[in-house]
Amino acid sequence: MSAETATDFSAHLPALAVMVPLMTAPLVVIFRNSKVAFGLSLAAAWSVFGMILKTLMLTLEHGGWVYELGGWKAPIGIVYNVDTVAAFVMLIVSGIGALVLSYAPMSVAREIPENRQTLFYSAFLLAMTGLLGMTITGDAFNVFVFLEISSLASYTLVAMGSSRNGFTAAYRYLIMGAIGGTFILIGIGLMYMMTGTLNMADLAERLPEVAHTRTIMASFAFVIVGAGLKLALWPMHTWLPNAYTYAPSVASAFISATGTKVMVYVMLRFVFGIYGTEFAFTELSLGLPFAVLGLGGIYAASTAAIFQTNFKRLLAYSSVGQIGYIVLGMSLATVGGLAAAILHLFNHAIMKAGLFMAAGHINHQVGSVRLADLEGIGRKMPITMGLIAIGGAGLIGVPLTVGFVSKWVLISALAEQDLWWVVGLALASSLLAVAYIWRFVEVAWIREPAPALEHVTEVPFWLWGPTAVMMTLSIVFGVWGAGTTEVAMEAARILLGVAA
Amino acid sequence: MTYVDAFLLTLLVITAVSVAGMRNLFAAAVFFGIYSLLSAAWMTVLDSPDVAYTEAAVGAGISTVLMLATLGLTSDREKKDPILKPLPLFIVLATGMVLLYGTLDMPAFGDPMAPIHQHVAPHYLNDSPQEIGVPNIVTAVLASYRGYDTMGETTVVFTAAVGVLAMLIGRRQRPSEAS
Amino acid sequence: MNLLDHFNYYVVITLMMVGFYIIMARNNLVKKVIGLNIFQAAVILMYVTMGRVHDGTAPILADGPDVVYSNPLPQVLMLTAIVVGVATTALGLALVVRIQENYGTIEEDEIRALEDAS
Amino acid sequence: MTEDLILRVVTKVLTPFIMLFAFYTQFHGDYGPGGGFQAGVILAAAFVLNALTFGLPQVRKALPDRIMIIGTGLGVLLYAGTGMVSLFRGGNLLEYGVLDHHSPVHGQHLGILLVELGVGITVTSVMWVIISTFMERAVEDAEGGEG
Repeated sequence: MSAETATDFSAHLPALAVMVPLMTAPLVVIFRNSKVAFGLSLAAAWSVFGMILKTLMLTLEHGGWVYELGGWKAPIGIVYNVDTVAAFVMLIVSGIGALVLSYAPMSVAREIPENRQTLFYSAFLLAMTGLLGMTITGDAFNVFVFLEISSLASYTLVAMGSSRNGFTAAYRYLIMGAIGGTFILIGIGLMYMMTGTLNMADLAERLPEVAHTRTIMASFAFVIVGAGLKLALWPMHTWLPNAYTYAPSVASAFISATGTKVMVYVMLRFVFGIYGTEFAFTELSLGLPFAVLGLGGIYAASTAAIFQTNFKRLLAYSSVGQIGYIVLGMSLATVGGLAAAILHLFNHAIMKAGLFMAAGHINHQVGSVRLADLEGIGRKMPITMGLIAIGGAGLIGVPLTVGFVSKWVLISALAEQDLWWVVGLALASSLLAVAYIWRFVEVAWIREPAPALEHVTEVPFWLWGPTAVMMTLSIVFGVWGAGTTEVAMEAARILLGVAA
Repeated sequence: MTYVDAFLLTLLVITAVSVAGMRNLFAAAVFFGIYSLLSAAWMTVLDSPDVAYTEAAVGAGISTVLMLATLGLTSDREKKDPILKPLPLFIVLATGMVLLYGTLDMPAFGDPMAPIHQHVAPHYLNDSPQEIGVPNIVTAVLASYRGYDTMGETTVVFTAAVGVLAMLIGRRQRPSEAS
Repeated sequence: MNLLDHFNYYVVITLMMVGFYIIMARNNLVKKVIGLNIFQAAVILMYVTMGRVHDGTAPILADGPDVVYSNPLPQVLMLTAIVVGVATTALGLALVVRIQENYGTIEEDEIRALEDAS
Repeated sequence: MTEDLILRVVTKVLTPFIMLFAFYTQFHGDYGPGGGFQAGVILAAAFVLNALTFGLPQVRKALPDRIMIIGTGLGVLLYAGTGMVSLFRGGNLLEYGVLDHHSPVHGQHLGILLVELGVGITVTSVMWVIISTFMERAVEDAEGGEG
């Protein structure tokens, strides 16, 4: 494709969106000044967001396209598979990244030593590069490469929290992540062995011929387990709670909102885009195990969240539970179910990023997020508490929040399949969310302020502003949920390969 | 299957298993270096000089040096605990079973009719002289056909530097100060 | 079916499982990293093994006619995988150093005990 | 650091050859096994050998930390920059063919040379930075023990 005209040039946008953070990361390290680092990162993140917004609009208008890296046709070279699903997930990553970065400087200044701040921004950008790269790529092995970029950057980010438990959390995350990555590598290798190609579209074409072989079934098992480890699919989630708890606030907000989400997307791509619905859900009847794991995750993790004594840990367990809803939607393998899963990727990302950012406010003012240290904090930090209330309502699924929209779509998809007992279980699980949110509300509002909190004040605007934007979005997309639902439906149709 | 193959493979398994059993971590790290060199030797036998070269430089070189350096900073003895643990053993055996199950339909070793030798790869072997003109096809694929992957790989290396610096830059903390 | 057809794969699987077992079962953090390296090296061997052709030679173009070349693609992929492996190792070991400095031990069970105590 | 005369002499003699071999690996990668990655590792090994024999501060005089840290990023930028230049010359990202409008094959050669150089720079600097950071900790450890 030539770059003669402006419209043609927009075909390069996805490539630029990956290259901008990739090139800014080394620049940040070279300049070695935390203010310059912040400025460059922020500019990079927002420009990437703009490019991806444009890409999403183009894919909605004209459908997707294939971008050939190095000018080599698939399956000889690596290509990008630009479509609505990928653009939508990239929009989540870049949007959350940009907003979280806007909030970063004060939080980073408080939590990260001066001599490591540029490294922090660099690792943040690298994590973003990896997530964007593995979303957009149309090559199975390339997924692994960018997965490792984002993983290594995430381990680094987690270890940068000021507590010593951060190091063990990062180490366990690294070991589990490396096992997950290696499993995916084995799965891709077995697939490649039977088909001779790494390109996803080409794989999808050539796999049905060999789908009955035991080698392909083994490869499927490895890809699913590997991706499951990385996306913290219950009961393979053990690395997640500590990693999110001890990471610096900015990193918690970004990783929790995007890291596991992109892995879910990768799993969707492999299951629906490569192996195909027929193979995964008819031949191997994956629906039931996924539904069981999803529901198990919702109940086990939400229950665990109730008993946490640390606010960030509570949110982390809630994340594992919310991933359960996504997996439950996925297990249906219908347009409605997949749309619910994709929609919840987006909606949960907004809510969780906002909540972790709000937890960052508390950490900024109090220096701790343990519930025991936060008694009566509600009266001291009213704005933060209001924002947390909005996020909490979203997690429960109160109407007018994004959480309600995704639950609504999920429940209607379940009802479509006449799975009424699952509908009941999914609805009942909201009570658990009520319980863990109530736990925080009770500590923050009902109890008398602890003497230690006497001089605590609300955070400055530069911290609560971006969080407020995030929470406003969660209401905007909750009230006007039709738009995001339509995009998610379109994305689900593309993944399942059915016409509108 | 020649005697060289059989000899190398046997040695590989022996070194790997002895690493598992060793209590002395210095010895384990050095044995890992040997393991890495042996796999490099076998890669050469399998016609992959580039991979062998890299594995020898990285596995037996950098990785082993880093392990030894870490042991110098920590401790070189592993605490005694039971070698056989039921749950990990079960998980590992289950994983191994899935892999063995996978081998049942694999193309035979070295079969030129295997799918990977019939699709995509012939293009590299036949057309790269005209398209790229570099005799070492591994370099041609690495830097051009799959140059994007290699850019990602370079970024991974850079990420490792960022990570290690982020963790180890500046003066060390004493255990007494930290706890 | 000829057992020798897949003999190499059996060896590779054995190596993978030894490495995987070390990661899962050992308490020592450095030992886990060594196990991870054994595991990954075995996966690399799996790829390289599948790229081999009978009577082939390394994919560096020679002048002779009728030369059979081994498959270059798995080799390229594995160069990347080796690099990823060493990057992970470096990061993991840096973490181990910091854990030793903060906890005074690199045994998983002792660290857990210290974490529970704090 | 060692006082052993034999080690010091051998290191001095070997260093240029190791470095030469690294450059050979770097620039001969088109024709034989090797390339930027392997060359970077070998070059870094030469530095590490010197650091072990003559002490870390001695090597740091020749290779200041600042320069090496810039190197880690510079290689990535060179690689990505080559890709971007192709993009702005009318090709796709990393399409080296357009680097020379008259002869795509020549463009490919140029592109491969540049990106391999980028890989070499990054790998050399990163390996040195990582290992020297570990070594520095060990040195501090020894000093801490004495003081």
